[in-house]
Amino acid sequence: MKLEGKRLIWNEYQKEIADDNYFYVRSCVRQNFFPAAEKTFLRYMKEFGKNVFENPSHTTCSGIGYHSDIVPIETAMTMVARQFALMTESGYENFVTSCITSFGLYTEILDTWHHFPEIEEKIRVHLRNATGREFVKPKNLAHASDVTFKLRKEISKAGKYRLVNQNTGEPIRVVEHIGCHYSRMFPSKGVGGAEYPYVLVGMIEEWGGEVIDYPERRHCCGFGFRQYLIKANRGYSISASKKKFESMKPYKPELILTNCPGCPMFLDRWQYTISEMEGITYGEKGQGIPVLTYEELAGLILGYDPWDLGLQVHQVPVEPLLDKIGIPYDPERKFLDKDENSIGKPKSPSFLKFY
Amino acid sequence: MIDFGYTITKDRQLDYDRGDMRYYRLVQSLEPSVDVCMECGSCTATCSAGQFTEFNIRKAHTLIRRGNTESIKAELRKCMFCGKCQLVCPRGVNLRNLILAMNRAIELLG
Amino acid sequence: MGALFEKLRQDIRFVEGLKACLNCGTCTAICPAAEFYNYQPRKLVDILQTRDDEKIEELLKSDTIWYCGECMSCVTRCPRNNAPGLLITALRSLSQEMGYFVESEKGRQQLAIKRTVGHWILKYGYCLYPSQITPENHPEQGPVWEWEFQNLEKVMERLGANYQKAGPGVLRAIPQEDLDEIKKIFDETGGTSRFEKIESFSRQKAEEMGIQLDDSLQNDYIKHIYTAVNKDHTTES
Amino acid sequence: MIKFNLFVLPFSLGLIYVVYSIIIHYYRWIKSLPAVDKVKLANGLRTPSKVLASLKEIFLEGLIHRKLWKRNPLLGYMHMSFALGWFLLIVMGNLESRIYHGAYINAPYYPIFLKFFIHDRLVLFFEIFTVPAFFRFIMDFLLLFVLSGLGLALIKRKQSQWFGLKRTTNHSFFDRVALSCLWMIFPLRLLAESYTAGYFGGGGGFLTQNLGNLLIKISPGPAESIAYIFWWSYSLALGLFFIMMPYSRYMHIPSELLLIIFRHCGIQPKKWGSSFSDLELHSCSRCGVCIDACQLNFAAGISDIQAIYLIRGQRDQYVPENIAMTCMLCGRCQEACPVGIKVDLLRLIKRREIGSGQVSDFSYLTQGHPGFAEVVYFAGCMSHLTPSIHIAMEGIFREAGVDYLFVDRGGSTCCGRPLMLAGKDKQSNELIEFNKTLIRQTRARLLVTSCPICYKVFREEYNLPIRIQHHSQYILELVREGKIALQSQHRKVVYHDPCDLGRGGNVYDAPRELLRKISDLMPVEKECADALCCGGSLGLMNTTLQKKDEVTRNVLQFLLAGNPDILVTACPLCKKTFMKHSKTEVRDIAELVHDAIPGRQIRKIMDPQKAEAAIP
Amino acid sequence: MENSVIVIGGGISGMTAAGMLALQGLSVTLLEKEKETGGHLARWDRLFPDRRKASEVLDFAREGMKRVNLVTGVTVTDISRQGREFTVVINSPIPNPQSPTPDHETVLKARALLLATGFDLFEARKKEEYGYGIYNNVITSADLEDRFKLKKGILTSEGKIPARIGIVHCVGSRDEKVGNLYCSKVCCVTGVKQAIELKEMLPAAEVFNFYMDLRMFDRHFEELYYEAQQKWNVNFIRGRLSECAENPDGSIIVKTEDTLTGKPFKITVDLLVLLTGFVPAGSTGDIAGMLGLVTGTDGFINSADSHIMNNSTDIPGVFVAGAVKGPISIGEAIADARAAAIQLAIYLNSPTPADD
Repeated sequence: MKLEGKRLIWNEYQKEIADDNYFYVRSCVRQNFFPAAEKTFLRYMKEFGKNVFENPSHTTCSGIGYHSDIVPIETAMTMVARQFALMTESGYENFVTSCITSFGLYTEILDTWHHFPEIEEKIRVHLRNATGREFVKPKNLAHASDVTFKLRKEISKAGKYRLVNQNTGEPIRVVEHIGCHYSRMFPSKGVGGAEYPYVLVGMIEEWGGEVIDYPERRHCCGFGFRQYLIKANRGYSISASKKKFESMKPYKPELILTNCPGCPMFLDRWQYTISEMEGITYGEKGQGIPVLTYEELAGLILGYDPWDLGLQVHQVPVEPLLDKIGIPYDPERKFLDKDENSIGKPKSPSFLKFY
Repeated sequence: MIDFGYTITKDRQLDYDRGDMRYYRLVQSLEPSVDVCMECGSCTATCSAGQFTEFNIRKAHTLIRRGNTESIKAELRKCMFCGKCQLVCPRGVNLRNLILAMNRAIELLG
Repeated sequence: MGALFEKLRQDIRFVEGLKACLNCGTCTAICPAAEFYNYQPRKLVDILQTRDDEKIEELLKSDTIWYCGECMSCVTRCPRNNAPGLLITALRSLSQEMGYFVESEKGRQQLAIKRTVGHWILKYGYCLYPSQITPENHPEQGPVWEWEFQNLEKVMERLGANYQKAGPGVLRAIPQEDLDEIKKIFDETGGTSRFEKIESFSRQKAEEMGIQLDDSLQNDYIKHIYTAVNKDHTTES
Repeated sequence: MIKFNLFVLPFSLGLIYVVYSIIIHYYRWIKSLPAVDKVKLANGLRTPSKVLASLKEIFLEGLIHRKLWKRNPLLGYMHMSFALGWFLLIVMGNLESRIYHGAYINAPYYPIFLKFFIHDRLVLFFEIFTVPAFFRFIMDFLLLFVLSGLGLALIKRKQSQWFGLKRTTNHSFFDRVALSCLWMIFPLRLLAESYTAGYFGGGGGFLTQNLGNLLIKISPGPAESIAYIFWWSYSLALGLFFIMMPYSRYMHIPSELLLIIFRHCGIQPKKWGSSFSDLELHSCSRCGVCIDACQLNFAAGISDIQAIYLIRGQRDQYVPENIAMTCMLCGRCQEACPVGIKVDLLRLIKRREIGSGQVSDFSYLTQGHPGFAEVVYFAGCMSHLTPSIHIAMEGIFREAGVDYLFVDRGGSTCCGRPLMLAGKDKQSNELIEFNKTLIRQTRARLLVTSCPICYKVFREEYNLPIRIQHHSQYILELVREGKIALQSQHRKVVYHDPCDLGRGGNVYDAPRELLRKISDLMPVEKECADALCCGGSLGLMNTTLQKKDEVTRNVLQFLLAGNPDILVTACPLCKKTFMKHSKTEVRDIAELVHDAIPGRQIRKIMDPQKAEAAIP
Repeated sequence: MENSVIVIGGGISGMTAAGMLALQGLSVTLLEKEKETGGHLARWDRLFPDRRKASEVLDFAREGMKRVNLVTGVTVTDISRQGREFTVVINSPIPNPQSPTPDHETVLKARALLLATGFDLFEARKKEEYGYGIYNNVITSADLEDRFKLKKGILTSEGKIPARIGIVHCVGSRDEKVGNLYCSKVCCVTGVKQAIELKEMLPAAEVFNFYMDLRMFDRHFEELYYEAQQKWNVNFIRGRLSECAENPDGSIIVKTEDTLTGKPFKITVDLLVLLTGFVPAGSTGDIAGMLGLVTGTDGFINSADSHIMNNSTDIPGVFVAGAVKGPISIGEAIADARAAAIQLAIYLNSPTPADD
């Protein structure tokens, strides 16, 4: 593998990312499964003096509904238009999404409007009729990971920890999973393009980790919308994830870093499910491979408390990783509530090592 | 083991690295002309059995070439041996004997 | 070229998605669905290319169009700038408009999605809602989620969410007037009528199949479509 | 009193061995005959006429070698001199020995080595008409007769073409040993007898006595012991020959006798093989006639798969698959075989062994009712690749106003013969049954097919309750009945006999008669029973297209020698095969007939659909 | 300046045309940007379909150039036209007595121009998913020709003899994703030729051609394809490569569809050869700009008429030959160059050309 070859490609995909004053829209999946991740994002943005505004009236973009085909495209477009309208009304022009599905949908819709202005017009009418709102298209559209990527050096400077095994001094081996809708359809809209996206790689490199490329790196996590939403289809979803795990296993990854909100949930939960179905685990000594979102990883680097980052709601325990990097944590507090009271503990899985 | 209500399915991909090439090698030795097929499909188009059932002789021997004999073992039984395929083949592949060879290979290698 | 093909051409995604296919198969090569289902985007595009209504109707009534996971990997690869992934979305829309979706096992599942995700969008303003992701329906979410689910408020609070409360923040309660706007948007843009179509066609099918279906999530038909795998979707027919 | 000497042992032991092994073989062949055949044999042997007929044939074929005479006098004489000459030597020798030995039973070696034990005085010229002298003369004469054959055999090695043979057999080890012994026997006998006669100054005939005297003169030394050595060698050669016999081609001598008897008793070879076939295997004299008859040999240079090698392999319990599979099953060698062995059947038996291991599945065939008609027309798979044939046939049907049904218009379910040719008879039955029901359902009284391959199998395997005709026969009938009038185009045509129609179905005259009505039929070299195969045969399993092309080109040389305007055949497969290489127009007889229907062209134009097309 | 012609581009087309023109007694100057003439042909070891040595053809062309005034290592910076005379400015010394100081611009005059600026090879890096320049064992067909020429044998980057080699057709051709809709025409037969050569060198190796169509358009090409199958047992898989990945051992995982069986197809190869197609030469665009010549959307020069005036352009006195007009084989290029030479000579000999 020649890294300079990749660098050449990365240089060709320099994405423009706004500096400040972001209008932030949340992700359904992230809010459900990794609530603290978004909180963490806002926290470090604040610490770096960035202005991120959230309008309480914003809603889902209906992307999951759209991609499971119950929501017509006009409806999805108008939902998106409404989000833009909220941005316009709040006086912002830099749009930042927490969700990759949304990011993909926004990008796709803006592209369609660009090629078919009549459709944009039609949607403006729809929005007007339904809500009386008007919108200006965002000047800059970014995913929260783009913004974090932009701040990677600052985070590294301000950081307490590096992605290095404190015992061996070796860099932590990380595989990245980008999320299909980040740049598959529009390579130029993603940092580093579609084939060798740089957005996560940039963070990992900057924070001292070693990125490992593996054959099925580009493969979808298997969400496939309806393929997970319906129980009968989940065999497809888990099979796809398993293909990835099998492919990365020989490279002994110590961490999976993800971009899209859905992927970490699946890569995390499917490790558990596969272990329960087939007794297979992919990490060292019966552990799984910890799966983190970029916000959580940034938080760790910056020295935030793992339990404030919500790492306790990962099914694959992250403790082995924390120990390697040398991040202190209090096992006792892992499952306590806000006021440090016990609210019980999750059951221990049959195979995955549990802490 | 917990029942989740679904199972992990096997990959449909043709994985050449895991293919079983014994059949093809034997077939090749029994009927070397298999190699000059250019996959035009004339044989399948004219096939007598093909008018009654989905029997695709071109695909069948191609699958053997790809090391995936399992999927066509039953298929090959549909051939009537009429020999039309042989007459239309633009590359002179000896198709009747090829089918014979494939059946033979399956007979010998199981 | 027939009526169905014309309908498809009304869909912008179809126009964007189908130029001219040369059957190179690069889409199938990269397609995750092709690996686990008896499904080849190449074949699908080739059928559409025939513009043959008979074949298209067959397609709209088949399981074939429901295998795709809409990851759009095919879009990255196609040397002719076709987008099988987009074509699928157009086909699925039409299949639901025409009521063909109830003819296939996978298609029938749309009702279950409509009654969950569709319902949640309008009710909560979120595509997913934690109180609805029950461990029974989602065993793979594992013991941690089970624990989380049992102590939802507390855990959400611990993780800094603003669960079901006013103002900004994670899982905040979205103001009613905003939810009303969403409803209006659905009425205005055909979202609502799509929902109604899914409902009515499904009811007909349920009757035809003689399986009980009511407005709840807890009925035989929903259970059936949510879990049933009565045919082999993997090996070639 | 019986005389004895040690040297007779080799001969005697050999003789005992060969007689024993022949008895064993005969016993096995007869014992393992199917019950019905055993009965036939028993009855046959009780019927003098059959026995006589057998003996006659044994004499004509076994001793005179009539078939070989017909083929080539030199070849015939050569074989006759050996067979007949040796036979008479034995008979006469026995009679002669009686003169010197009273008893009726005497040791078998006694007549053979008579001259060793008996050497009386020189017979003087005036005693020439005495019995002994007669015998001495006759014995020497017969010996000379045989030796002349031997001489020819030696010449044949070098100049086989003089004997009408292009390629001679490539013999196995045992054959070579046996052959050399055979060749040694008579020269050694000559030398032994001559020396003896010369030494004792008497006892020889015109040949042995004179040669003996000469030898004594020119070769000094102990003549007695030299003679003795030759007697030993003579006995050894005989003994060794006898021992070799069961393992060599010469087993055909005793085998053929029984085979002839079997045949005359009406015993037939069986589809899956029987002791009859085994007997046939042993009856092959490996004369090599089949090699020359085979087109694969003389047209494509494949000379190691012919009947003789198949049979030899079968006899040695080992046949490489390719020998069984490489054959057009055209039946030419069968026609030529002097022993009349059913070679193609032997080959099919082997193919069936190979083919029966494999299964077929035709469950996809579904019966729909074809409808009713007087005549059911089955074009056959191949005809669908030469549509001009069935189009012409339909034209003829319409012209003749026949109530017909084109039963495989949509495409055929194969007749089953191609599967049989591949040795998959079991599998073919399913197809046969399917087509039988189909044909029966039509309630037709007559089945017409355009494909000789189908024609053969319809007749031999279908046992349908209705008449079966190839279209050439059928059309001729229509003409005779005046259902269609024909007008000769007077084009020069040659006719090619399709294997399965000619040798396979014995239909030679119908097409020719038909052709004479509509054209000027020219004769060709090699026709009818001797006709060549087009090279497209479905019997040929594993030969490259290039080789097949060589066969086809070669056939065309014969057929087109007289520059005909049209090459006519009566088989879609032949047509398709020829069209690839023929510069001359190739047509099926049906097409030619169709064209010969007067005014057809005009009516065509009257036909509204076709009217347009006709307008220039 | 009478009857002087300037040929731009010293590839096989330029050389052939220049030679032909000189033979007709014209004073011909050939301008080549590289130090050596020969262009892409110089990189070839053996040519399809008969695998004769490329050097023979090259020598023949060089032979023919004896009377041509050859100027190498120069680039054209400006061209202008006054009536029937062209002024060409080049930016590097001409090796002749009255040569000014180096790097001084030189002005040449001519009555006719022949453009033979040819083509560039598609930049394989652009096909990112194939990993050229990233995966060590992914090379281009041109790289492979270099290795054939060196006669040092074929090894993987790990120095082992490849047991399995893949050859990928249509890299940079027939691909809107890289903006090239056209077919590069000669890659198919090149792939088959190289497959055979690889089998000659490594009989034990398995060779796979991944193709969309096999366009064996010229004489003896189909026969070469036949030979590859029949004699060399080269495998042909109909499916466009989707993506490659690298194994820890440096071997390459190839993903495609075997469209002939309708299944996703995965195979590991030790060496992957990309058949890179034609793109218009960089200089073609510049010169077309200077002259105001029309190029197609594909960037190749449009001749005055694709059938009957395929060597002329809309500008009187400006002629075109060879790959400057699009993908073309060596043999065709030579024929085309000769045709162009004749057209040009006729133009010069006509006292008052219709187009003046």
